[in-house]
Amino acid sequence: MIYASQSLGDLWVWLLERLAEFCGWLGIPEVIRYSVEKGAYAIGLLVFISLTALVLIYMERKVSAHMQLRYGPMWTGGWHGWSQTIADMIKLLLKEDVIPDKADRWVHRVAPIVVFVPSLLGFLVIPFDKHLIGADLNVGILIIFGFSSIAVLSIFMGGWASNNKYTLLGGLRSAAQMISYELPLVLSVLGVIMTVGSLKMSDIVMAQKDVWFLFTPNFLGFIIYIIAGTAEVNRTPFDIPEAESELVSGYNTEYSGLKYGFFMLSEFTNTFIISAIAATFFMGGWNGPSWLPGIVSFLGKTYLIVFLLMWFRWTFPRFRVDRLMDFGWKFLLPLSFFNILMIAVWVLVKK
Amino acid sequence: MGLVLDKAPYILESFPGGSYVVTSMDWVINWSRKSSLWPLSFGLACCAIEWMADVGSRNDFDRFGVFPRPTPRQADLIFISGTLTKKMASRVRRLYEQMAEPRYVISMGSCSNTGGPFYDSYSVVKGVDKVLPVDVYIAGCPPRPEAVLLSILKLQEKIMTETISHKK
Amino acid sequence: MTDQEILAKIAEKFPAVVESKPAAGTLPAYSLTVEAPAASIAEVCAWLKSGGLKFDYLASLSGVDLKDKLQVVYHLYSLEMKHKLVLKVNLDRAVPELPSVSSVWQAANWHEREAYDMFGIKFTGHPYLERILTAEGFEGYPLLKDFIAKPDQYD
Amino acid sequence: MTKIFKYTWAILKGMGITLKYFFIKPVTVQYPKEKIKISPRWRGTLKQLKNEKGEEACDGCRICEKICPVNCISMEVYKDEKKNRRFTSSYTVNFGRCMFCGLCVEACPKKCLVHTTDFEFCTYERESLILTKDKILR
Amino acid sequence: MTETLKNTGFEEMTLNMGPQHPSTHGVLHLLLKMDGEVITEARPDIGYLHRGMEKLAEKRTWGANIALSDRWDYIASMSNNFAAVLGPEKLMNIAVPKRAEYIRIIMAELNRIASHLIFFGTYGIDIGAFTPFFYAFREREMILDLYESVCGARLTYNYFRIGGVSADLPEEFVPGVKAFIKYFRPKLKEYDTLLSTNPIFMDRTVGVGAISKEEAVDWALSGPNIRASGISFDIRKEDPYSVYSEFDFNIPTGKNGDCWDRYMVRMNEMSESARIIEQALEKLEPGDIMAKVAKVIRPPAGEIYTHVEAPKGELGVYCISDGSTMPYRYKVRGPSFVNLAILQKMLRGLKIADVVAVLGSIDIVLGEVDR
Repeated sequence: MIYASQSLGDLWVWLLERLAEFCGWLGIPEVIRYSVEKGAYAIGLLVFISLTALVLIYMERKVSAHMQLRYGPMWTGGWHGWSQTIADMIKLLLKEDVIPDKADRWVHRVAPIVVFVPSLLGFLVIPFDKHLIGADLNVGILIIFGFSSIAVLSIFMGGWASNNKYTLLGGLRSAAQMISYELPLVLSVLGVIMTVGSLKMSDIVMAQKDVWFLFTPNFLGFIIYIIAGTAEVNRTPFDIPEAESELVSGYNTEYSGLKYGFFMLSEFTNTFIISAIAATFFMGGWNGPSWLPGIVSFLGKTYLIVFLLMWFRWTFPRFRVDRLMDFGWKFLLPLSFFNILMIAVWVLVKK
Repeated sequence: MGLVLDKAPYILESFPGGSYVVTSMDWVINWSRKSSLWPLSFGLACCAIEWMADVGSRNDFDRFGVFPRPTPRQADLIFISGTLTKKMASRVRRLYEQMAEPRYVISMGSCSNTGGPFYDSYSVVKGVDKVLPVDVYIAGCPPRPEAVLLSILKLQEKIMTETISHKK
Repeated sequence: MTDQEILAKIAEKFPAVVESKPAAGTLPAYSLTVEAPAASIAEVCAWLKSGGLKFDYLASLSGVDLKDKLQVVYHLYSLEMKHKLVLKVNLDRAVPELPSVSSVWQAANWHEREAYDMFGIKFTGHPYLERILTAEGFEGYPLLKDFIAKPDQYD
Repeated sequence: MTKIFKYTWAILKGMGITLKYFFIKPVTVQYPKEKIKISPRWRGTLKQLKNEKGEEACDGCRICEKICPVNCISMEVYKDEKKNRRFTSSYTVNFGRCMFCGLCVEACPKKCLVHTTDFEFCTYERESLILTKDKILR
Repeated sequence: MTETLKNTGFEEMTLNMGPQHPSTHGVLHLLLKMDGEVITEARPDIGYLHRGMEKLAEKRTWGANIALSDRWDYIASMSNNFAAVLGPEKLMNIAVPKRAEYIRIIMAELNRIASHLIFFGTYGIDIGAFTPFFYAFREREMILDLYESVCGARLTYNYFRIGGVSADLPEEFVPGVKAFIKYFRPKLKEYDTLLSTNPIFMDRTVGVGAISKEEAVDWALSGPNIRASGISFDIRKEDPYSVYSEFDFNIPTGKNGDCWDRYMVRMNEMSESARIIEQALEKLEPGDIMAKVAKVIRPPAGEIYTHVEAPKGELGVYCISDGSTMPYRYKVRGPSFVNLAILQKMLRGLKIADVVAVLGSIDIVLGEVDR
């Protein structure tokens, strides 16, 4: 039986059980049942992702607007212009798709797809709620970081294929930046993994049932993670691959229409993933007050981090390229090593 | 997206009641286009400062979904905000050509309307319409930011009259 | 330093540099104005800057078309000694040429390019004497009094 | 170490300011719905006044036409023998060229040419920027 | 391409920055030769906004030239008006009424604040912080509202007249300015917290694009740019025009002449301007606003070079009159034009990210560069 107070995860498990019963009754093979189950989850995820991207873009515009003492989208129909992003997307969909004359046509075409697919796949291992996870792999977090490293490839592809000096510089910058910030990003999460002793997402969440890792010595790891994560998704103060005032629009300067839309969407889905990991690893994932459904608690935390990232973006100036590298290699990386050391000592002492 | 915009009206209109579908498609397409006019963040002269005032908090372009883009590829709208000189004319033309269809031009202020205070200068283009097809003209030198907002509303009205139908 | 002292100092070093008298019917000049011969302008300026007068700041360099002749006018300050000087050079309208002072004051670089662009005055020894303001392929020198703009496709 | 704290503190203070403004009511004036009060001195489009008899006050002295730095005013004048004064048969202002400098209004000896506070002047064609007498004389 | 690679081992890249670029402040075109991200040679290419102002000035009457002067440095039109009226006034030997002088100074100093606010906002955007722009424009709108109430325009004021000003102040102006200054002072502190002392901002600007004293004089920089290098050169003090000698104000100077110094000089100048305005408001007394001047202005034949301290630097006008209603020659010494010339020297050896930091810190207006 399900009750209203129970979480979405429980509902999902209940549905799966009914499905299994139904299949067993009809004698449908296990493989098909499994595909239906996962397929339904995937479709649900796709809907969720597109909604998330729309909400995030709208949220970014509203947050920035209110920080800047203005209203943001208001006129486009609906309450406070909520349909703004939908209009943007339809327009981008119907806009002429320009491929520059001297561009590498195929790479130019493929790059937006390459940027979008990894960020989609990243969603598979994010635990939205108890049992509500696409694949609870025992290498969960590795999958996300593995996929997110592909994003750099696509940005570089896009930058190089456009055959424009600004995009090339943007691509090169992004390659340098993302590779150097990947290290502190992974190392900061390593502290949590050491504390828990597992790479599995659900284990990490369960370990925070009593106290979030944010309030343990892992706090330092959280800060490093937020900084490196901001850099990983190319947001101010680390938005040098796009650097509007320097490189026009960076790697996506030559992209128009739908392809640019993909770049934009992936930026926001990546932001969501980074925030979701932060929520999972440091803020207890779907753990929360018992009266609150797990997914609400999880999304609340995630959007809090997203807001934090937006807050950064609309407050700070941009780093300079070489300072960014200095900061990454000379400050953040040693700091994350120190963090690991500290966590190791803490874990030992606790035992 | 040639399939939707070019082929679909032909196919649809051959069916009975197809023109209704085309009309409603028109509405959706025009609504999306008018609601998300992304201008090129590009300024020429004095009017560019008033254009910036439009981006600013008091007048806030963003309320109409106007969201400046730095690159012409992603822009739908170009404001010719200021004096267009002969040296700049070919560059502006190129910028316009780099923009993806559909694209719109707003001529802002007297200088770009007709040459304005520099109507007898040896180096000023006497009206941007000699270089680009202009959709809306704004009078003023420079126009108030509110007048620029009004020009956007006017352009939105104009966009709503567009159609993908081949039966004119 | 008073105007007379400056004038005496200049006359001592360069006798060819004389105080310029305003034409009949014109107002008297507001600040000390001297005229120098075109050929020696670079030396005069170099001395004005490094000599005892220390005119280290070139405020402005303007060309003037006086119909019968062209003129280049230098407005100089001394930031240290707080005096100023207007230096004028008359040029032949047919062959407007004079040495560049861009090696004396870097600021002269663009001013001279502008004067070249607007009046066709050639500054010999300028590192990069190209048109600076007008469009590519522009013909004529717009600030000359006899300049007539040719209408083109943009008019 | 103190440097890091100092930097962090400076960053946090900056973030505090943006957060403060996040909760303050925006200063935006929502233009088409609400309009800002424009100063009565605003130099908008031109308007000719009528005199107390209800006929046009302008007597065609052509001063505005002459003083206009951009030659955007043009008029034709005829003399009405009955009323013993001149009238304009046409009065055209090209607002496509007008630089709204206000010199014409200042120069008008009869004070019958004034600026309105009307700034909302957008058109689809360049020709409609030229206003003729029926639009100017109000 | 492969041959160059073989021969030299690296390839020099030419990057065209502008004329359409988000941070060239208009239509400046920069030709950059780069080795990777380091600039080996930079050449500003200007003239994309060349409107032939000096030629047009010879076809306009002296009065109409004031209207034209609004369009030189369109961010600080009041200062341009100031420069445009000083020359003919001196030639015609007009004594401007006291009230008009004070009004002029209030206007010019308010304009300095407005201009520096634009600098602050756009410099933030150049460096990558968008929000300061909106705060700066909020304050600027208030100044523009005050201007609008006086002269009926927001940007191209055409307010000064030869012999005075065109209109007297409306009633609400003086309290409005007082209220604005009271409101503005705390905001300056807020700007400092938000941007000036931000570590990232300082990292981007301190030590970048330094100009030494000698260079600054040699390239004849003026305004905040030369003051940032430590030279206290201000026309308001050096050669006081109007009634500036009556006021008590400091000239903020920098030390190293780097981007941060140039930025800070402007920020400090805003509070100094506010001081001047306060003093001028106190001295403001009822009286005439126009001297007795003939309707048709014909300055006697002669020539004069007048200069004012515009927000960007020394704005000089060299005008020659031949006794007619129009100037014979009207040369404008735009501070931005002179200040921009040093860019080719400063950029060498910097990174592309520094280009915008340096260019923004010089604070140019293309209308004045190209004229």
